[in-house]
Amino acid sequence: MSRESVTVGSLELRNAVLTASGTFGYALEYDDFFDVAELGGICTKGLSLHPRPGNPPERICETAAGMLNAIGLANVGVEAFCTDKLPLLRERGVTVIANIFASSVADFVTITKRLDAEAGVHAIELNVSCPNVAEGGIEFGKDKKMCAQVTAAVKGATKIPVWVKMSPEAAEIAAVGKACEDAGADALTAVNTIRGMAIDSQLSRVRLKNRTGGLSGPALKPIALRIVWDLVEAVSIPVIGIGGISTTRDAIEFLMAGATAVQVGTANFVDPCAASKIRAGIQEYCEQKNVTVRELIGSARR
Amino acid sequence: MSRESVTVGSLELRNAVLTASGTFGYALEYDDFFDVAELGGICTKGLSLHPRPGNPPERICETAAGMLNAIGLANVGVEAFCTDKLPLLRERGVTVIANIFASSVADFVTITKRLDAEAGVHAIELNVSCPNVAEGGIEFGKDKKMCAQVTAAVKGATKIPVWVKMSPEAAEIAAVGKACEDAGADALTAVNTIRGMAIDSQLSRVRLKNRTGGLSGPALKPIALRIVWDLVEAVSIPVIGIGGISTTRDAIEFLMAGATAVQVGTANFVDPCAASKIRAGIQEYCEQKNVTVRELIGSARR
Amino acid sequence: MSIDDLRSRNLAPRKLIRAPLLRRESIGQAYHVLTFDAPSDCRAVAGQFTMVRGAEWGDAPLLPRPMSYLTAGEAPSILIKVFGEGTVRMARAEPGEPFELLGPLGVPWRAPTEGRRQLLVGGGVGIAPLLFLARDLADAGQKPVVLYGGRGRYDLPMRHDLKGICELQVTTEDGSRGTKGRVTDVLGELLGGDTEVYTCGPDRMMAAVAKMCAERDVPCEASLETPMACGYGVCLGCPVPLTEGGYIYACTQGPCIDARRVDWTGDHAPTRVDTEATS
Amino acid sequence: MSIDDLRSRNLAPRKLIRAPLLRRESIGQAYHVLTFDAPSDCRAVAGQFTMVRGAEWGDAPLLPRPMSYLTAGEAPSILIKVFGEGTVRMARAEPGEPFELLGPLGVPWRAPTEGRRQLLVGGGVGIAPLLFLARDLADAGQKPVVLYGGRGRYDLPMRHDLKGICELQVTTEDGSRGTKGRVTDVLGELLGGDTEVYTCGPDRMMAAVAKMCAERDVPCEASLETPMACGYGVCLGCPVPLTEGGYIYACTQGPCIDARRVDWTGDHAPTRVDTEATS
Ligand SMILES: Cc1cc2nc3c(=O)[nH]c(=O)nc-3n(C[C@H](O)[C@H](O)[C@H](O)COP(=O)(O)OP(=O)(O)OC[C@H]3O[C@@H](n4cnc5c(N)ncnc54)[C@H](O)[C@@H]3O)c2cc1C
Ligand SMILES: Cc1cc2nc3c(=O)[nH]c(=O)nc-3n(C[C@H](O)[C@H](O)[C@H](O)COP(=O)(O)OP(=O)(O)OC[C@H]3O[C@@H](n4cnc5c(N)ncnc54)[C@H](O)[C@@H]3O)c2cc1C
Ligand SMILES: Cc1cc2nc3c(=O)[nH]c(=O)nc-3n(C[C@H](O)[C@H](O)[C@H](O)COP(=O)(O)O)c2cc1C
Ligand SMILES: Cc1cc2nc3c(=O)[nH]c(=O)nc-3n(C[C@H](O)[C@H](O)[C@H](O)COP(=O)(O)O)c2cc1C
Ligand code: FES
Ligand code: FES
Repeated sequence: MSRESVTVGSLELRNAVLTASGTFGYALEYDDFFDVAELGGICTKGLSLHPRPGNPPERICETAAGMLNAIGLANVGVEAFCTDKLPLLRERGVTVIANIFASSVADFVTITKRLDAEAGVHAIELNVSCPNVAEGGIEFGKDKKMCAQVTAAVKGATKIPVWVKMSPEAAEIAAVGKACEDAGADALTAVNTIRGMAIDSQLSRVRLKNRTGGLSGPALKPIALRIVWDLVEAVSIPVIGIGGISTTRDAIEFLMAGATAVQVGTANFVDPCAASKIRAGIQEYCEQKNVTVRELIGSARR
Repeated sequence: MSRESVTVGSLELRNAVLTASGTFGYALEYDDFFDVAELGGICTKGLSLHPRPGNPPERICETAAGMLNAIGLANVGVEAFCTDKLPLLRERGVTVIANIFASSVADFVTITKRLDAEAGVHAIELNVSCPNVAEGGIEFGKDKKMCAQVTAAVKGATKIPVWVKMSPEAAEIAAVGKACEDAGADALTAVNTIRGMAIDSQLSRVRLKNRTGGLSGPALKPIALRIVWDLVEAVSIPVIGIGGISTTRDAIEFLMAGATAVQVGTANFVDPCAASKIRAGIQEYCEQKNVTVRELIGSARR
Repeated sequence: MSIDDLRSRNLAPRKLIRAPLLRRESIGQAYHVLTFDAPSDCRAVAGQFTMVRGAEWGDAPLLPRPMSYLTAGEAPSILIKVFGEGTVRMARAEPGEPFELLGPLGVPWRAPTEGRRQLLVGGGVGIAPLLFLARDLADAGQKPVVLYGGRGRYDLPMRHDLKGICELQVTTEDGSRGTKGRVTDVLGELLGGDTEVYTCGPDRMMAAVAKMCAERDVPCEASLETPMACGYGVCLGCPVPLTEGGYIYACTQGPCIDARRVDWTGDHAPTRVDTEATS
Repeated sequence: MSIDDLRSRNLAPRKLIRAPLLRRESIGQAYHVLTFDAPSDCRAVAGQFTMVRGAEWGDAPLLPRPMSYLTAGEAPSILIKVFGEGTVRMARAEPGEPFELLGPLGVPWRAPTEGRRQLLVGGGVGIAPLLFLARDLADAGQKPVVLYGGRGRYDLPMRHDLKGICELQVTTEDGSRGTKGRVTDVLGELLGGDTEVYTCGPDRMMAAVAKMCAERDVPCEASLETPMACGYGVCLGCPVPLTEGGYIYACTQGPCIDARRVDWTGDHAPTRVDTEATS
């Protein structure tokens, strides 16, 4: 095992740095920037059973050290993903985590089965926590029974490892995490965005067409870090940390809190090479300190 | 009624700008800066039945566009407040909102009765949502039954208007707000801080002694604004907006979202005169646009 | 250079460069030209844009700001109008301050058609990609017509740079320069059968221009303005509604697009209340 | 000025002033003296501090940084050591950049005692309030002893300013200046029965100095360093544990305090890993 590699359940990742769903497209947009196969993995934009156009504009707006988005899960649909995107990713040796979304357990299972038929999907990440769609979305994520039900159903439909993405809005997030673990989840990813809103005081109107949007970016980091810590306490499956990671230091903080890997999200918008730089930064840090990434994991808990 | 005044239940406030509990001491610390009687009101540091020394250091740390605090409700206790602080505030004509905290319904009632015996307490704000103490605190705030129970008990013990301060961590915050309204609350204040944590990657250790602390400041603003909007939707009593208000614009956004008044918190640390400047800023804005503050309230909803 | 050369250019790969500010020229209070000292030749084409951010901004403001190239080359430049926090910081930057520029991004202006007369219709800061195009056309031996409108004389930055290279016609709402009125009051006379229009400016202006062109069957290319987070196609934050239904993403399928395809009744760019211009 | 004058000074009211940076002097890579152009006389007393923030920092970094006054008057100054984001920004600031300074804050150094010999023990950047005190003492006709320690020669900013006004003794851990070792290796010899000690520097240094003084029954005044949010007593973020139990708040009941009262075993200031000093 290399100094950089980490293990998420049965899946060994080249390194601990992944990119977060919805902030990295389908990873095919990066040819000009860097070879995305160098990353620990990439999470696709959330895939639904059928293509979705997404919400009407405005979909995004900036807030203090963060942003709100209400994309509404615009995506090409699982079929187009499997035929148009996945073969290219496979060819390039990219570690692909398919982030999926549905408004019923049955649809979650159908999408899963479609992905299961393909080679090159290394894990499936269940987005049970998107705050930006009318049906489904966050409702699953706040309720531990529903979360467990989706997890169990998806697990039953595939041999691909299943990660469940936690909503920071669940009041008893540790209990939700535990329920997912019990239902067979291979890992938890935390966190998705928290709903916020913005008002344009000059026009006296709400900024986003969807009214609310999910808060991401550095503003979210302290909350995400707390939730990751609590989940690591509560479950024995790996937890993958997300939320405002922009620098090597941020990533190391999540690892020290007990995350097995991290996902870089909004930072990709500021610098398309952010994840690559963070990966290199962690490597350099580990060389300087003569530790492995695995040794960093949870070191602030000891 | 002046252009600036607003009405919170039976209480008419000079203007819509108050200061948030725990960020303004007992308002006697401002003699060098400005006359705090000019404000709509001041919320005291959270008062408990007995004095509390608070948590061991470190209690605070900075985060992106925000800060974490785990003060642990250090305060002089309700008795010392009534004998040492309140008379001075009364003399100066300050509108005083006593923020109170207890770990049992009985103690909430005892504190309330003590305050009820004094002149010059214009409202009591129930802190059922402090994330930084082991007992009580946020547990009340997340549970609508417990919130309602505390509210009803306190209402039964005083004629002073009772405001209930909402926790942003409640999963069904609108339901909690409604329960408080039904239990007799005169107003809701929203929001308190959300729990976060920070890690020092150089020392590989948690920054705050209490591990977690409450996130406040501009980072919190979009979440607070969304919650205020949702509460205004859910209840017919006034909602007072708090969370990251640093500028006149921020305050106006909360008013436009439907808040009847606002509280300035962390911004006081950046500038002791922040609340006074915001008050003046709103006045100027209203003069320029030839509107009253009351007309601003909820204008983004229309 | 000829029009054929303009038509056959390849788009350069996108890259994030770190470049110190080389010069800042203030034009009135609200407008500034920022010129950067690029580490290598920037091969942007007229109509493309760059995502600009001060390398020392820290966590707030967080996102880079989309800005059209005013010029490319070793010292690429942008023309900014001061609105909010990001442009306020840009307007205060001193030479030497490091910036990050991601680019060149987006679909440039459709190449001009041999034999047609190019009519460039701009409003305020929207002149940036049009001036770039006008220079290209002048280099290719054309003399485009530029119709340039603003609220007043202070809302017409770069108009002196336009003088030599085009037939310039100016309108101001307050009549302080050129014809009193809006560009659309003058546009009708200029829209001959052999014209093709390029427009950039406030949304409502572009919508009106697009409508007049469509009525007269004159080709019209518009440069879209929407909020953007990434600028390179991954956030899906920049949809623009189409008349044919659905959206295009302004950063990768725009910003330059056939104006007839755009559903101008759909909200995409936030209406901006102009607080800081003119003086 | 006499010692009596030093004893009888009233503290000035606290005020938030906006002051442009007048001068910035870099000392090595890690230290800078920032001098501000105050709108009126700053009547800070040695040992007091100010909360400093760039007026154009925006939302991040959010909080002002506590800094001891190095000098007061019309051009008050501070000595900073670069650690994190706030001090990095201060170290980059150019003259003219506006700052906000809240002050004067806190309890100053206890007034010196007539007939005692003042011994000032400082480490690194902790020299700022001690240099201020040494100047006052020199003005009052005293010649204090200053014991100044650092890791190496580059960790002793302002030592040249001390030379004329005190008996200066220097220690460095690497032996590059003065006695090789720490201040505590030398302190013993200097602690006579008529001494009184003032100390400011890293926590561990102050703890060791306080202990040696307590053992010899020498009065010792320390200037505390803790994170602060407000600096004026309302956030309750700056508690320092006392030997007698409970806390004092460093911003209003400190930073200067009788070292015997402090429970030096209790964590209050974050241990700081020094990454950027020396060179
Ligand atoms: C392709 C393209 C080219 C552009 N070219 C130029 C140019 O050459 N010169 C120029 O001055 N401006 C140009 N703009 C507009 C410019 O991007 C905005 O004025 C700028 O982002 C406002 O930032 P701010 O920080 O000043 O304002 P703020 O209001 O503080 O911005 C807050 C956020 O909203 C976004 N935003 C708000 N309004 C707009 C808008 N109308 N368009 C895009 N984003 C917005 C910002 O990018 C930022 O993320 C262009 C926009 C696009 C999409
Ligand atoms: C009364 C007093 C006087 C001081 N005088 C000086 C001085 O003259 N020169 C000087 O260089 N430094 C002085 N300091 C320390 C100085 O305040 C910190 O070095 C500075 O706040 C670090 O900010 P930063 O942004 O560089 O670091 P960061 O680590 O980015 O700071 C993040 C946050 O932590 C706080 N913080 C972190 N470490 C400390 C610390 N050790 N002390 C206080 N706050 C901390 C900061 O204030 C800020 O809120 C003094 C501190 C106090 C309390
Ligand atoms: C524009 C945008 C789109 C997103 N889309 C998705 C999505 O499709 N599926 C999902 O699970 N999370 C989605 N997210 C959430 C991110 O994956 C991530 O959990 C969140 O942004 C927090 O991380 P960050 O602060 O690093 O951005 C999206 C976030 C953003 C900003
Ligand atoms: C240092 C600190 C102490 C606080 N103490 C209290 C408290 O005692 N009682 C309470 O109800 N809220 C307390 N709060 C929460 C604030 O009143 C306010 O709800 C929160 O900080 C969000 O507002 P802001 O972002 O404007 O600071 C405290 C906040 C801070 C930062
Ligand atoms: S701006 Fe991100 S997709 Fe267009
Ligand atoms: S720093 Fe706020 S009370 Fe001391």
